Amino acid sequence: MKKYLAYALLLTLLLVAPLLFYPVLLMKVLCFALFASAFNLILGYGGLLSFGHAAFFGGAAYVTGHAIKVWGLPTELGILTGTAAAMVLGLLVGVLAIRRQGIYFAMITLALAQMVYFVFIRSGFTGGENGLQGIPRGTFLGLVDLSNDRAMYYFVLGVCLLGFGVIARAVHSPFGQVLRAIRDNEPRATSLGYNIDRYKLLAFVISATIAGLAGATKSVVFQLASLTDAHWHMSGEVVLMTLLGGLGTIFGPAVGASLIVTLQNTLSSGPLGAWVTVIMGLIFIICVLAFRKGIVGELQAALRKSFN
Amino acid sequence: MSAAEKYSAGIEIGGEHSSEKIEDLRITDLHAFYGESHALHGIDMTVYQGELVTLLGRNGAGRTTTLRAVMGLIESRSGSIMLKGKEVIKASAHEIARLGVGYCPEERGIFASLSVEENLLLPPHVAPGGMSVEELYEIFPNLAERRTSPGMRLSGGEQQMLAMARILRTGATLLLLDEITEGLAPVIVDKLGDVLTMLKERGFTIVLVEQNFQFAAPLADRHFIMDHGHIVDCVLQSELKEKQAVFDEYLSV
Amino acid sequence: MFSDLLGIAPQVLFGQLLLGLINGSFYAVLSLGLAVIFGLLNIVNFAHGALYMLGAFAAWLLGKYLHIDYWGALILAPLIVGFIGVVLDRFLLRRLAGVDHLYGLLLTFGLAMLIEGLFVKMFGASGQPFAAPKALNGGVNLGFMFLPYYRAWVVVASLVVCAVTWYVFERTKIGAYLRAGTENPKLLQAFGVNVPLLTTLAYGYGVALAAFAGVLAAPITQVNPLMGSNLIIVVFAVVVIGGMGSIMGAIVTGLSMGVVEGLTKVFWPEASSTIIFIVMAIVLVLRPAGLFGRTN
Amino acid sequence: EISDGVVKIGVLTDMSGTYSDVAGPGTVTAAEMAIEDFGGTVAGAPIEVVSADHQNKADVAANKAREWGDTQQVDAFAELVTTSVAMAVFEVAKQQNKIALVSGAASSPLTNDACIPSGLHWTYNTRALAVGTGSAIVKEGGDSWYFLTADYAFGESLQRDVTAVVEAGGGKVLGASKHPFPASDFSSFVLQAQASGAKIIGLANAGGDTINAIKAANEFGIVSAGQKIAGLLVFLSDVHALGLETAQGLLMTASFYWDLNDETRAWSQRFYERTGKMPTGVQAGVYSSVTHYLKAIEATGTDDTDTVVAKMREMPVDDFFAQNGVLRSDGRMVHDMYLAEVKSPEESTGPWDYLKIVRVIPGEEAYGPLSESTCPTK
Amino acid sequence: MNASGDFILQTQKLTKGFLGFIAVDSVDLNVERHTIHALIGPNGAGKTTVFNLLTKFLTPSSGTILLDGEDITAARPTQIARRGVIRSFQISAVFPHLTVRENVRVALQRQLGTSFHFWRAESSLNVLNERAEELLDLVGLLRFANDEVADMSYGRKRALEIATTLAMEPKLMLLDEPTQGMGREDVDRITELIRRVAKGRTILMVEHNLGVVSTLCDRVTVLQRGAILTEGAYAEVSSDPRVKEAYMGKSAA
Ligand SMILES: Nc1ncnc2c1ncn2[C@@H]1O[C@H](COP(=O)(O)OP(=O)(O)OP(=O)(O)O)[C@@H](O)[C@H]1O
Ligand SMILES: Nc1ncnc2c1ncn2[C@@H]1O[C@H](COP(=O)(O)OP(=O)(O)OP(=O)(O)O)[C@@H](O)[C@H]1O
Ligand SMILES: CC(C)C[C@H](N)C(=O)O
Ligand SMILES: [Mg+2]
Ligand SMILES: [Mg+2]
Repeated sequence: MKKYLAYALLLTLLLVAPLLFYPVLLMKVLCFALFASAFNLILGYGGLLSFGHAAFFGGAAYVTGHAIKVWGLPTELGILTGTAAAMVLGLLVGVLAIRRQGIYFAMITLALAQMVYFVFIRSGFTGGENGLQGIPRGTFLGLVDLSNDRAMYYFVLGVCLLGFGVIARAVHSPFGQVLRAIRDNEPRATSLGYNIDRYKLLAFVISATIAGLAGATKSVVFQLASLTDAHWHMSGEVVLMTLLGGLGTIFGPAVGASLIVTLQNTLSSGPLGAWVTVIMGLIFIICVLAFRKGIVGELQAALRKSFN
Repeated sequence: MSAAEKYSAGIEIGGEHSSEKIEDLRITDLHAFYGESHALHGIDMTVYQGELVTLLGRNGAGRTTTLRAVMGLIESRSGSIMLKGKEVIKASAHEIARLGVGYCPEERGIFASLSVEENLLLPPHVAPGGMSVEELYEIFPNLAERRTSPGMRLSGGEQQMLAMARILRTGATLLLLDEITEGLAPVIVDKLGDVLTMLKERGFTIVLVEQNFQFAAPLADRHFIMDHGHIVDCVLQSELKEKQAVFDEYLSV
Repeated sequence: MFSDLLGIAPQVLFGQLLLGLINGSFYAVLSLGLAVIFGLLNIVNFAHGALYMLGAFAAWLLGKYLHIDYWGALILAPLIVGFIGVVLDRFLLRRLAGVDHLYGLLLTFGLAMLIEGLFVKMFGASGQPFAAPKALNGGVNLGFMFLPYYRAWVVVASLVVCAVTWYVFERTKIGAYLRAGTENPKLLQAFGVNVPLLTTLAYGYGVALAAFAGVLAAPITQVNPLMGSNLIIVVFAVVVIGGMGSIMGAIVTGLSMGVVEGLTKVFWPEASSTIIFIVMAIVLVLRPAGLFGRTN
Repeated sequence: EISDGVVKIGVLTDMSGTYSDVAGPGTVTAAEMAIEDFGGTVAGAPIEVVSADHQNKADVAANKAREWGDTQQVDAFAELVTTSVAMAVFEVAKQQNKIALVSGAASSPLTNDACIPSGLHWTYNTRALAVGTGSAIVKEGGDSWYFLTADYAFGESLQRDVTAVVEAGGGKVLGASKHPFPASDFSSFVLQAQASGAKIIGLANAGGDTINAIKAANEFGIVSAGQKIAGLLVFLSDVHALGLETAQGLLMTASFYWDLNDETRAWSQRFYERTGKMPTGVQAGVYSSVTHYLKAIEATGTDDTDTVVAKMREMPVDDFFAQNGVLRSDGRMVHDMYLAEVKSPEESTGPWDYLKIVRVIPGEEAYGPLSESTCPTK
Repeated sequence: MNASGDFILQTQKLTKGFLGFIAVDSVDLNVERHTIHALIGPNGAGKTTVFNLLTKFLTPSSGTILLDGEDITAARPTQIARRGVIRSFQISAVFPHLTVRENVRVALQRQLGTSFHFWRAESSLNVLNERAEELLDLVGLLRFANDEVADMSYGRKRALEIATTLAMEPKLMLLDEPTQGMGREDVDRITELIRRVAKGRTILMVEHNLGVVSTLCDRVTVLQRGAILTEGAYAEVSSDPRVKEAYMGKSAA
């Protein structure tokens, strides 16, 4: 009962938020929260550190931008196309990367993502260094004009809630159960007859797809897809968001994403602008050294303690 | 005064007077922790030079933990550990080893990527007078046969032999042995018994953690009985019969 | 001739091959440093690129403020950066003992951000010019190309450093300690080996190698706060191709990937920035443990 | 009347990257000077500057501009070095109906295919550079070219415009290598250029890239082997970084030089006192564009974009930067350009005395007639 | 003995060589249905290797493996598992961060065929709870069903592992040294457990604890240097002088 009340409160907050804050910033937060949650699915629940998730985020952004701007697809279809592209890319990268575990997995995903990045620089449809600019926001189902920031916000909120829903469900599903078992003890899972590579691959593909959904949505919000979205710095940022918020917690990544995005935004217009990277680096180090459970993780631990 | 305290104070050891004996290892009020969980609750024990003592107890009683704590492998420990007259409670593992201590871990710890011979040669000499590789191969012919195999290819029992052989080369004279008969064929267990007897004759000091009481019983001078992180009793070789009740209670032998 | 047959001017072919070899020298020295560090700390040192940059900056700063020339810097900069590595290991990396290795990657990633951010803040993102030493100015005309002496020196110096490192790590007991330490540092220490010291020195040495490469690179690429950040990913790919298993693997793969890249610039220029990643993908399919890696 | 009671100018520039010497913090100073010289208020409202580093990234720039427009009441975006940035900000300016005063970005499409009604291109463009440096070199006999081109809109634009000039002059282009932006090691590109056998190696890049390319060419003995390097966009700051020893004899097209006349010397001296460097054309251009913008507001008494832009077009641009400059309906500010040659160390009489003007290129010639512009809204 | 009996598993000339070294040498193993069959032998005799061959963790150099008379020599490990041949590991194999019930449920879950369904609620697995609890009851763990496994004792983890293995409805269970590292109490408990679960199943086990072998096993095969030395009931085998010499040593008495 209490839980539902909390959810209702959260939803209300999300609904009134654009009246209180700058909607574009809120949309950015939402997109990154979704991105980080998708990433958390593979690291927090699958135990695999992907250092190449920007490829899916950025890749979907490009494809969506291209689909809407050049092919003239309606916004929803454009986003779907971009998401599907991320899914395919996730499958390709995943098939290669799941051959190795741990640190190797991280390095391989990083390297493959970098390769994708170079392909993006080279291929004409991305606009190379210029990026893909002036993507029209279009309308929702041909009815609601999305060039209005508020309208766009509710659209993004809808998309993101959908994405969160898929992730939350996947975590608590028969599939999620096997995934956790695999993370705990791979050889044992194999001996129980599970083809662990397929489960990891599916988790990876779901994660990539939703990361793609986030990137696609972001490209529509900002009407722009650029190399920044696909750069490995972006992959690092999403790791940071997830780590800061709390690995393997449902809400952690979203919390981490909100903090980082807000932080970047506040800093970049103040005198500390040039220090953004330094500060993020510091947060990273502090998280790893002293704060490995992340904000939500530590809170949960503290709560559990006070109940016992 | 508990039995443990009494024995650790070295008051009576089989009738001999304590002052004639050199203390190789003296543990007082040793506490050890794994993170938040308290594994050893104030251990007191003393082992004299040339003695073979066992640590007996149920699974999880804290025997391995005691050895690891002596070896400096448990970060959070308190109390006092005197090794050959030196306080080592704050020392790190390599400093402790350099005092002439050899450790054979429970999980064997064979280096998978090194060959049998490399594994044998790996531990540095910590004191003069270790056995030669040839001597060791004589004791453990299985190892001689597989000398170029990488550690990870060895059978369970071969790994156990290698783990034991490895520390005999280094010149260590105080041996901490954790479940060395584990997974060995009965013939080899017999052989190990002979080896321990031989080591004792040569003046080694040995702390033996064992499940296999039949194996340990005839070899040991004293048995420390552990339960829940305490030493609950100390039984002399000569008292084995009288103290049967203790074994029944804590070991269900 | 061979090259004429393919319709490529020998000038282009050999020129790019040589440049590839030079790049390969950097890959080799950097992946070697990564291999050494990985060997003992089980950490993928993401800060390697930043420390490479630090090496170049140390040389530049030494020249600018202390008027120490290139040769002095070539010795001093690796020492200084190696010392920084020792400090980093003592105060930061050491605290990660016993937690998942991934955290080592993340910590060094944060370190890289921090260091690079600081240097961008202090020196801007554009490069600082750094002159090659006078003695190595000019070059020799090899007929098919003009080889600047400095570039030749880079190859020679890298090869020497690689060879020495290989000898120390594979032909002395340190090598066995290194491998044993990778598997079970605690136990190795219980045998009387001062593992903490060994780890710290290994990190310091690996980092010093990066700094050495940085000084070598300074006259070629200029001294730029971001000079290491993209390079490091290529080096990661090199490491995956070679497999983390061996010192020799790091050296051979590094050099050959440089050459492969050079050849690609001749025959398929569009792919030259991705070729190493493509090779990596192929190797992963055929030999997941890498060319020199041990399968377990 | 003035919206929100304040006129706010947002300077978006590269504060620490490849173009930070060409544009960067100096352009913020220039904008501030313009405001001070204007008296700090316009049409009764205070004038403010905000600035941000866009790191040469289009997305960073677009986001910043959008946020400025939405939440900070910024009325005009200024400087906008790097073409991709300018284009991204154009999108935002078009949507929000704000003014974009481009100084640093050089690509000619900004007033052609990519133009917007309120996008004003002030300092120079790649066509002017081609007409200046390009044709001068062709005339000297440089009739076969190989380009090293920065792989983004500006590089393409410059290569395209110079190619047109070369071909019109009877020369031919043998090939081009695109290099990443920014790049540090040019050796492999230089070797390709060398192998092409072209007489002229044209550097269709700028700032740090140009400097690095010139150095690599020297290292590999390109010039001593008989090929020539043509820097197609060289700034005073680049000459300063290269040193006269290396740079002497380079031909370059400048939109501005501090040592042209008393007025330029006076302004540049003031700029020098504040920054320790003599201004580049981009920096001077920012001053000029901001001043002209303020004048138009003063004249119309409003900061309404359409009204102000109309007024800016109506008034001639007349200051130390440009005499009788004309702001065309495609957004191009047409003014005279200068073909200059870098002095030898002997010729130079003191610090920052680097250039001698070879020829004044009339604005019409440099920028071509309006009829050639492909801007749809011209 | 019943040579023409009903064999669930047979090997014919099963051989495995490693670089010129023959670890398993033409082994003809016949395991009768519904029996407990022990594989014993000195260390390095090839027992674990035989297990690895049977479960295809290793590929035989030559020879055939028949399951229910069918040739499975070429099958992959997962296929073998799905045909009901399940192996337990020497180190305890559990999912430490799942609850006891979930551990068993993961094994049962595969039958539902929904394991890839990431859109289905977890509660859809509750239909398996009853069966899971039955199995837990069988091994005496029912009261711990909701506990996280990480904090359980070694012996209980082994019991849980067996419950999980049973969930796979194995026809044939391969146990490699199931009592290794256990205290006396746990050994007795596991022995009892094995006896209980063996009903209606076949078990092939490797064990060095001769006490366990003698009380539990219907038939014993002795392996030496990769080849079968002898085979028969425990009493028969243990009185064979060759077995005494090669394996049992003094304890054969
Ligand atoms: N790494 C660890 N982390 C947390 N707790 C531990 C760890 N190792 C052991 N323990 C706990 O410490 C206690 C003592 O364990 P120890 O390994 O010393 O027992 P033991 O007497 O050697 O038993 P065994 O026969 O199982 O080897 C046990 O309760 C055990 O659960
Ligand atoms: N992959 C391998 N490569 C080379 N040799 C191997 C390999 N696996 C096992 N061996 C060797 O084969 C022999 C048989 O090993 P196996 O593990 O089957 O013995 P075991 O009978 O299980 O012995 P134990 O009772 O000691 O566990 C051993 O000598 C071992 O060293
Ligand atoms: C500073 C400049 C050279 C920038 C370049 N003109 C561009 O448009 O991108
Ligand atoms: Mg133990
Ligand atoms: Mg075995």
